[in-house]
Amino acid sequence: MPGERLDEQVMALRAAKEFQDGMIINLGVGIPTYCSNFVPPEREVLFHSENGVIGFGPIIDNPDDADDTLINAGAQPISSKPGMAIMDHAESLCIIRGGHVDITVLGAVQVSEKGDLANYIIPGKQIGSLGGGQDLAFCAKKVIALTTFTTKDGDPKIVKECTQSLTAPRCVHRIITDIAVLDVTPEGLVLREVAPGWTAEDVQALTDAKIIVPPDVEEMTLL
Amino acid sequence: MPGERLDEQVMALRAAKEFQDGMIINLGVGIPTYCSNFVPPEREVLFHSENGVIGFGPIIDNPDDADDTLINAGAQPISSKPGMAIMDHAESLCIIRGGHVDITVLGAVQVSEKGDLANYIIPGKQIGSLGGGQDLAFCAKKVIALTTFTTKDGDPKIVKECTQSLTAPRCVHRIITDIAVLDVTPEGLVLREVAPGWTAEDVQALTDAKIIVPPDVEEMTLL
Amino acid sequence: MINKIVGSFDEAVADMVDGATVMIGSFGGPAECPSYLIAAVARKGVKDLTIVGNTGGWGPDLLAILRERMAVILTIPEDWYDPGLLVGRGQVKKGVLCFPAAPARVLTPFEQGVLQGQVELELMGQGTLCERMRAARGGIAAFYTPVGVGTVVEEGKEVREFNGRKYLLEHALKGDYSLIRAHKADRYGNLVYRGTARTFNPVMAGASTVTIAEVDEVVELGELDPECVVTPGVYVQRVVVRPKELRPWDEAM
Amino acid sequence: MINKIVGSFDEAVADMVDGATVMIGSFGGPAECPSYLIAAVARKGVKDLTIVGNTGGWGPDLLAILRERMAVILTIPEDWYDPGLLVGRGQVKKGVLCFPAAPARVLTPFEQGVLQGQVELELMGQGTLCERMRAARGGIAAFYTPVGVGTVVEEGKEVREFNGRKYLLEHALKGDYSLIRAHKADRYGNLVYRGTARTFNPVMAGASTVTIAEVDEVVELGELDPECVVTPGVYVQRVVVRPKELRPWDEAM
Repeated sequence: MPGERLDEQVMALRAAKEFQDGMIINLGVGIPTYCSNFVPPEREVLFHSENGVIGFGPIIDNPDDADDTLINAGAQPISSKPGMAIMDHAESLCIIRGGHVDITVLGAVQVSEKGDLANYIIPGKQIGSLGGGQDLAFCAKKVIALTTFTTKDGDPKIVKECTQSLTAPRCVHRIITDIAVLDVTPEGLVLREVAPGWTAEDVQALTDAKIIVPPDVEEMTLL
Repeated sequence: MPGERLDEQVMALRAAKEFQDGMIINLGVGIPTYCSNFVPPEREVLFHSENGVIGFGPIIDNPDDADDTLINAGAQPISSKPGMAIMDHAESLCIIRGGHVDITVLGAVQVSEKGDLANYIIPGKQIGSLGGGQDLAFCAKKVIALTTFTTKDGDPKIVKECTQSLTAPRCVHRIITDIAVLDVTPEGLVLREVAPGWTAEDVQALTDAKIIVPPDVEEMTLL
Repeated sequence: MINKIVGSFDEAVADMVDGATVMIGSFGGPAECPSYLIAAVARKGVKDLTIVGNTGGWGPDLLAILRERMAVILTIPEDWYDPGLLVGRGQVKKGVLCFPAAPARVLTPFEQGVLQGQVELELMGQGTLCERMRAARGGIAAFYTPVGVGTVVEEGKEVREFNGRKYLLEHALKGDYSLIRAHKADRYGNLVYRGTARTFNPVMAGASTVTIAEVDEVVELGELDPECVVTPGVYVQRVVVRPKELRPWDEAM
Repeated sequence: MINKIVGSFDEAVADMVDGATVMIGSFGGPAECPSYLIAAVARKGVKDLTIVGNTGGWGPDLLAILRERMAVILTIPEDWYDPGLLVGRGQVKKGVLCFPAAPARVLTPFEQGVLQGQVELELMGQGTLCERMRAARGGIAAFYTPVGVGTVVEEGKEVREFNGRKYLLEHALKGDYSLIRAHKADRYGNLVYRGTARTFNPVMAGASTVTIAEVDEVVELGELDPECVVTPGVYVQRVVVRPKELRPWDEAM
């Protein structure tokens, strides 16, 4: 039997290890939001939010400290930070579309082995919301999908072909999940890391996508 | 024998009478620059300069009062004024290209009876400078060509067809000169005003362009 | 004399007619939303509007629920009237939006309208929407963006390759009215915003025939730092000051 | 830690190679011109440059004359080194410019270069140049502008009609380096400008692979008002501070 699945906070912690010093990072709503709590202390990264702010501080969770004129793209109140800059939405999207965002971490409904991403329609709904996520998926230098490997019902989210409407085709570079880290490569989906107690076979058993297993698969290190 | 030709200051004064309360005005280099000195006192207009300033005050002619961080598109030092706003060059040109400039007053090398404007190459030169003038000629709501009717050598500047390379075809709405005011209409060049002492025949004699003379031609009023 | 200050919200939208295209500068929170202008449009009762903006709004009922649920992390003011007010009252026939669907299983008035076949949706991402509005402000007819190729957004659009990458042709989007929210204005219509309440508001300014700004305060000419003016007054036709005290949406004002 | 401050002008341009496309944020006066960066490029001696900007510059000889003639209306500083310095030294093979010709019968170094067949000119208006650079910064491949149809600017370009008006297709213009001038910077590369010295400078920021800002002053993080930052640091790779005392262009620094 495989090991436990990582919880959302630990998944975010693993994703945050991708952030290198000086990078511009944009976090999607949901689990990706937590990544901002886990930036390695020796690294200085700038968070960008598509509603027009870059270099802001932590999310504020006490309504008495919140100011509704400083929110992130998920409409959560955020704090000011030295070096922060405000801009209008068009300029903010130039930062995204122009390829100036180093990493975006996005949630996913499905990711295909080709790197197709479906995440703009909530399953069961008929109408979706693209927001700024489509621009990020198409144009960030590196797109990380951060998602559980399967749905709560056990259906695979990492799939051979997406059945849901696409946010962007062939855009995902790396998939970080609660059981494994995989890269989308020209050869296909390559397993890079497994969660403690998980094997490549355990991971493959949960998806119809073909997973390439190189000899150097590592155990996910979380500290 | 016709009357005297108006001098440059009086030409500018006549052009400035076009400015209505609340208008956004952009003045080209040369004679048009003088228009800012003759805005009717009961009217409030905002001058725009393509290098990125709107609502500035008079040109400064004492170098001790000048600040090289506040200049107009002709690189002349200008003064600050309450309500002034600074912007970058791209936004400044959005104001022009987007049709937000009510009147531009431009100098001319030649204007044809169709309203073609040639003014970006100095006669005798082989290379011209478009600057922001081409955007203005194409996109201002009203383009006024402000020019002497003939060159110093007596050659017509208001012509049937431009022989010089065009800044913009069919862009000029009104031509204000040292002897007459003319409108470019779908029917052709219509005489509106003549300088004191000048007749329609005197004006027609100085150009090969066909001038339509309606019954209500007025004498230019300058006060 | 130039004076763009208008005495009331009702006066500011008095010339709006049925079928108008109305850009609404709300992103997703109350601070950036032109609530009192939206309320005035609701009172005026114009119909068949096309609304343009990030969201189709929550509407009063969902906002009431949200206000209660979010109280532990965010205080939502009582006078937040969002585009959902107009949608819920049947004034909207179409939305050009980025975020029409609630990020939860609840249905917004706009989603309900689409599902019932009463409202049409034109969906696009924020980058494309912003750029289409800026194009209208800046006299650009159309542009090629890489975003949306191979997705639902591509439908009916020209695809063209530049330097080996595919792009979609997107057209300028001009409105009849832009209803925007700003912090301070002067009588020329120069505007400054506060923090992320800037968002879509300056992008919509100048993208419509008439831009109306709902502001916290009007200041004397010269009080706004010329270096820090975000929207030059040339893009703004009317300015209305928000009431100091909270006012219900259906009260004339 | 993010720190974009570079110790010298020579270091800032040390990786520039022959054939580079260099955007230069000068408009026509000294205050908006990245004089010491231009001087450093002159010292480095790289050749076959394509320069992009408003003017091709006056060059030292004409500037000396201009300084004398203009003295009654404007004081021109001794350390104004403009793109003409590079053109005059034979470092430039092409200019993408709006104002290559002097507004008088005198010939600039750039005009001389063109007439002698040594320098190529791509002429366009300021709106098109700005928009092409902004397109590069913002990931737009190309756009349709009404400006230039039926003129010399149209040559070789696609003409297309939208709503009964003709437009030209213009492409994004990306540089290898943007040399810009700003007033203050912090270590993130956030920039503010002064007055009309803003002009082309923020338009070029982010439009090249490497943007280098020549600034009057570096301030501590947090000293720049976030509402008034014009260029966010994301668009800036290097920042160099201008010397307090005037320095000749050919002195290493």
